[in-house]
Amino acid sequence: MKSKIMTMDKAIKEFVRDGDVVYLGGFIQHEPYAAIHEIIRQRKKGLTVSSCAGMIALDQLIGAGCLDRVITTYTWNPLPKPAHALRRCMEKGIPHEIQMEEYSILSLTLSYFAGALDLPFVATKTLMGSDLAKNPSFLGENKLKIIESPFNGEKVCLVPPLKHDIGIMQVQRADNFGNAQAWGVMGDSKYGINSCSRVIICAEEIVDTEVIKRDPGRTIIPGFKVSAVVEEPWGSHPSYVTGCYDMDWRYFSFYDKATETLDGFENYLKEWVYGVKDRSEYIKKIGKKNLDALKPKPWSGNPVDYGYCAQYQEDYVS
Amino acid sequence: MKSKIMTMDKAIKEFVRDGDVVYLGGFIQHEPYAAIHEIIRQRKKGLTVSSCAGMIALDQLIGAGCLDRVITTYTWNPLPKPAHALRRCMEKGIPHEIQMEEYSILSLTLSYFAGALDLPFVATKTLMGSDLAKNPSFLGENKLKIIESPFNGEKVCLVPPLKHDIGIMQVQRADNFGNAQAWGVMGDSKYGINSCSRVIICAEEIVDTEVIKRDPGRTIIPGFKVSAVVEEPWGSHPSYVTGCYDMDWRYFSFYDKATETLDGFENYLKEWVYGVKDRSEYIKKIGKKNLDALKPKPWSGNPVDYGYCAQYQEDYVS
Amino acid sequence: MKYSTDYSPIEMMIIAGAREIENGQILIVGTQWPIITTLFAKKTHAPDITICYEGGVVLESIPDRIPLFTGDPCIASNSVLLNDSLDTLGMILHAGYPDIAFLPGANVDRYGNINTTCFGDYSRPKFRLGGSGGACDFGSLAKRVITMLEHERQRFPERVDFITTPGYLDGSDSREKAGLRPGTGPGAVITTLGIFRFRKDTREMYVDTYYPEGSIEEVKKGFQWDIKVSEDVKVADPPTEEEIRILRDEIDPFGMYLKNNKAKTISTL
Amino acid sequence: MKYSTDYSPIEMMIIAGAREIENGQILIVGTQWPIITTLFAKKTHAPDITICYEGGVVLESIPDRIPLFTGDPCIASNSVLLNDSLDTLGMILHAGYPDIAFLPGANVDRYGNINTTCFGDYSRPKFRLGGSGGACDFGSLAKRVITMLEHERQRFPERVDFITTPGYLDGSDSREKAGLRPGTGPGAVITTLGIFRFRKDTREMYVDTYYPEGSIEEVKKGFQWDIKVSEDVKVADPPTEEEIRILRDEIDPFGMYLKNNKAKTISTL
Repeated sequence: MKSKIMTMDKAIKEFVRDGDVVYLGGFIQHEPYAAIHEIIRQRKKGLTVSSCAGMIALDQLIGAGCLDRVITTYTWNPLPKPAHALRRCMEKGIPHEIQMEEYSILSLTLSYFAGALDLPFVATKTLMGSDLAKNPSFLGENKLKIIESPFNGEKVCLVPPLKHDIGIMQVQRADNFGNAQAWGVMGDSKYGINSCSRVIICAEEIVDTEVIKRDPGRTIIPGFKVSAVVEEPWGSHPSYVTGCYDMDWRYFSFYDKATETLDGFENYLKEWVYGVKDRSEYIKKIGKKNLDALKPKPWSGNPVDYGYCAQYQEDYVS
Repeated sequence: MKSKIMTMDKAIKEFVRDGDVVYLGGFIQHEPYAAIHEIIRQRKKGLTVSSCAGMIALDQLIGAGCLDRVITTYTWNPLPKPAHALRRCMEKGIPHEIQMEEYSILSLTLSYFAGALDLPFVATKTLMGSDLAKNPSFLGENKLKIIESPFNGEKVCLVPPLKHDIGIMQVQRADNFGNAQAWGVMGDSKYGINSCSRVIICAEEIVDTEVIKRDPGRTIIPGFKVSAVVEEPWGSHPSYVTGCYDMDWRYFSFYDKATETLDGFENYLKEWVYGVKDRSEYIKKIGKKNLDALKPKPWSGNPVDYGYCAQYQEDYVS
Repeated sequence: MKYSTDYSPIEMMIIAGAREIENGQILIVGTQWPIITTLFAKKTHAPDITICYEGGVVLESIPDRIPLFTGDPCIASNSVLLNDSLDTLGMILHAGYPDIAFLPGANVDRYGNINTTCFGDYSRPKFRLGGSGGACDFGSLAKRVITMLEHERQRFPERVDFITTPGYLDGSDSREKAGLRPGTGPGAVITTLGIFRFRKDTREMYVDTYYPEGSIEEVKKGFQWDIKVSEDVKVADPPTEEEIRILRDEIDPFGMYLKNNKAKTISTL
Repeated sequence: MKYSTDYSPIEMMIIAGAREIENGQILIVGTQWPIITTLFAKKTHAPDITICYEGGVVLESIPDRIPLFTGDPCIASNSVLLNDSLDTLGMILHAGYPDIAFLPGANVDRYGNINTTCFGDYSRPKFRLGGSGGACDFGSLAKRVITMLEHERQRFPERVDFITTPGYLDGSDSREKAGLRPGTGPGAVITTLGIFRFRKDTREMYVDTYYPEGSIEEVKKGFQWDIKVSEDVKVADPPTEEEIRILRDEIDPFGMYLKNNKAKTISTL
């Protein structure tokens, strides 16, 4: 099998197209900030971005003008503070008007689940009664349906399968072929990333397939669904990757202050996105001392065993 | 918190009641044979047993007369040979007539999934057109519904949430409180075991909660849903538990021949179920040499890391 | 047991919230005040509660660093189950297990509806907030929702601008008519001024309890409508000295919640 | 390359099945003959195929012991993804990824419907078989279903007693009318006598290919209805000596499939 390893630059160029419906994986951890910055650098346009529960990824993509449409459940600077570029956009249409389709975490995760399995829809008891249900945006009639259950007549909410042209996610480790393993708080990520026609896996570490095969229960997406694998340590900074690095609270605090004004936001992009060539330059800019402070104390357990007998019992064979 | 550890005898006496709807966990591996034999020894009656894809568990429960109703996708001696007690029952009503509700693995797993989440139903494109869809048994009109999708008008099949009074499953390890970890081929088990009001976890090994917390991604059901924990090594024999013991093909072969006639089946129960007090006597009867032959060669991987920084970065705090 | 004479309204709110919890209960817990409140309860009178978070976390012990939000890295290595949102919002919350759902809120109205989406018009808001996250799921599905927020009058409009999280909607049986399950919905709103519950018939919020430092008049001024007061309105016991010590020194030693105010919720413009 | 002159009908069937596979394809694979067929293909001309099993298994390599069924313990330590049925039957099969679904079958009829449930009346069968397992899902959802079974006349009734696994039902567009997706359904039936495919219009099975040892007459006698024969009916190439050597010595060294017949499927009474 051919290796799918490539640079971030090439992966974004080849697989993210203007106008795509893009899924951003990660539930706080695993958000692909390195890929997001490359999307901004390549000035992608007209994207619809779907992200269940992230930090400032949507804020940056909105502020940079890459998006026309968003599907999400919230966008927030985790301090918690409002996300400034989102506010400017929603309150004042800066840099341009966007449409936002909002769900709750459970209903959106069920929609990704339906998308990943290509189920016609899933029925739930959440969401009804809220103004989220009453205010569809660009999905219109297809955001959800409230019907009477054919089983018992009760009102139920049907959520549709959400599918995506391209999905991007940071993981702890992957092999050359895209078999990707991730752990920690997983949120919606497994279903979201499996609902995409093309997938870019950004990995903290590229491992031999043998490592994958020694613990195949960790794999969240099989390699055959993956288009590109990018080795990108620290790719989720300033968010975190369990066991690799902690959340950089100071960076979020800095981002909050830096992007409060439109000028400030533009300057942030100039310095931290347009001003660096790639993730390794960004990381150099963060500096070793700051990175060292984010390294976790180890917390690991007993490996589990997948063994079996290599031969059949003799008198069964004979 | 109070420990839920008890003997199999006590767990079955206390938590499995005549007439219960019982879920049997395990997808070939993890089938709770020790618990099944105790159910037979305690001569439970009138059970409805739901089991997605097992080996001879249903065959034994049917032959022993514990069941009135079954929900399943197949019952087969894995050689593959027909299951003799099942055949006698379905073809000749021995020991008494039972009703069997049959699904496919995907549709039944989706029903367990809906049961575990208590979703009103899940829509799928499988099952339509088959005679499984056209021949409901005791679930009648509630086995499934074929409707036109409110989203696009296409025909879709709705499967209902299946829930159970009691679920029983063998796992690799659990703590005193029922936090249970399992790995390997999982099939329907995670959804099935989470769709039960009461749960008995049978564990190859009881571990300290610290072991669970060192790899919490392995947990398939949280302890608060569990009623009883039974330490029962070899509890899935003659089937297997990944990393603990391999499948005992010779025993299945023996069972196939031994139970071909009704007399043979009764003698099998007398010798291997009624004739032993508990699992440890059964295991003694299998014998050390035979058990040793089932011990797997080890196959384990790198432990994964869940670490984080114990303190906040200083200037974020200040 | 000695009552404290040196505590803040925030500390009183946290302790009042914790008192709603019985040992052994299953809780699903939102971000900010609910986190510190439930961990405090676990540290004191309710050590056997189970704490669930929306991203797929089941905690049975207290992390050695207090989480600032429910996706905080420190919860990963202290949980007994760690997987995805269908494990907690699905197989726990939608399945009906939690005894209480704890939520923060920007605005709460007369029928316990919560707004964390926007102030003003949804399509062109005056102030855009974060959105639902899992809050709408908590409010739609949980048997007993407890909302915790700082008590400022602008947070308590008669009707929220946007129902992010359904409470009793328009009161009476409007919640059930919308399709939400009977036996679910708001149980209490706990603020820095008091504890507010809901009438069984009209489902309207009323003053159940106020704090020893306050008065009924002060409490009533905290609402934009004429809130009713229970005939047997109660005055809460103050926190004990020991409770305040545990809260400050053991639960929040870095002062993330109580001193540095990293958890303060957005109210209005 | 030398053709073998010493091979069994079962070996010919396996090799004919393997020839349907192109390198790089995604396969979802049922128990018995499909297992050895797909592993043989992976060992020979199609090393980059991905093999998926119903219990939650994705294999990219050949286990060092041949699985006897898709839940065999030996697959756990050779897979690249190992989880549950929603991972494979759901996120792979229902999602439409497999190029081919390989199934065994007890009975197959004129329109490719498969019976693995019972002979005779469903409510009181003459012979009760195992049931669907995942077979109904394969048949309902896969783009191209290939069924493999030993060719005995009693296995090929004009109409099966019970449709466990839908083929083209009553032919023409009856499959789509039942709600199954367009572009899915039986692609071929491969037996110990030949390869049978389906007409695009009537969806009826016809004789596409027979094996060098056989004849059209013999093949036609293997069906309980008057099966049509393609105008350009083909004769398969025999296996090569190298293919037979690999199949026997490398794929099935313990003889589980080829000698001990542990995989033989039930046909009838």
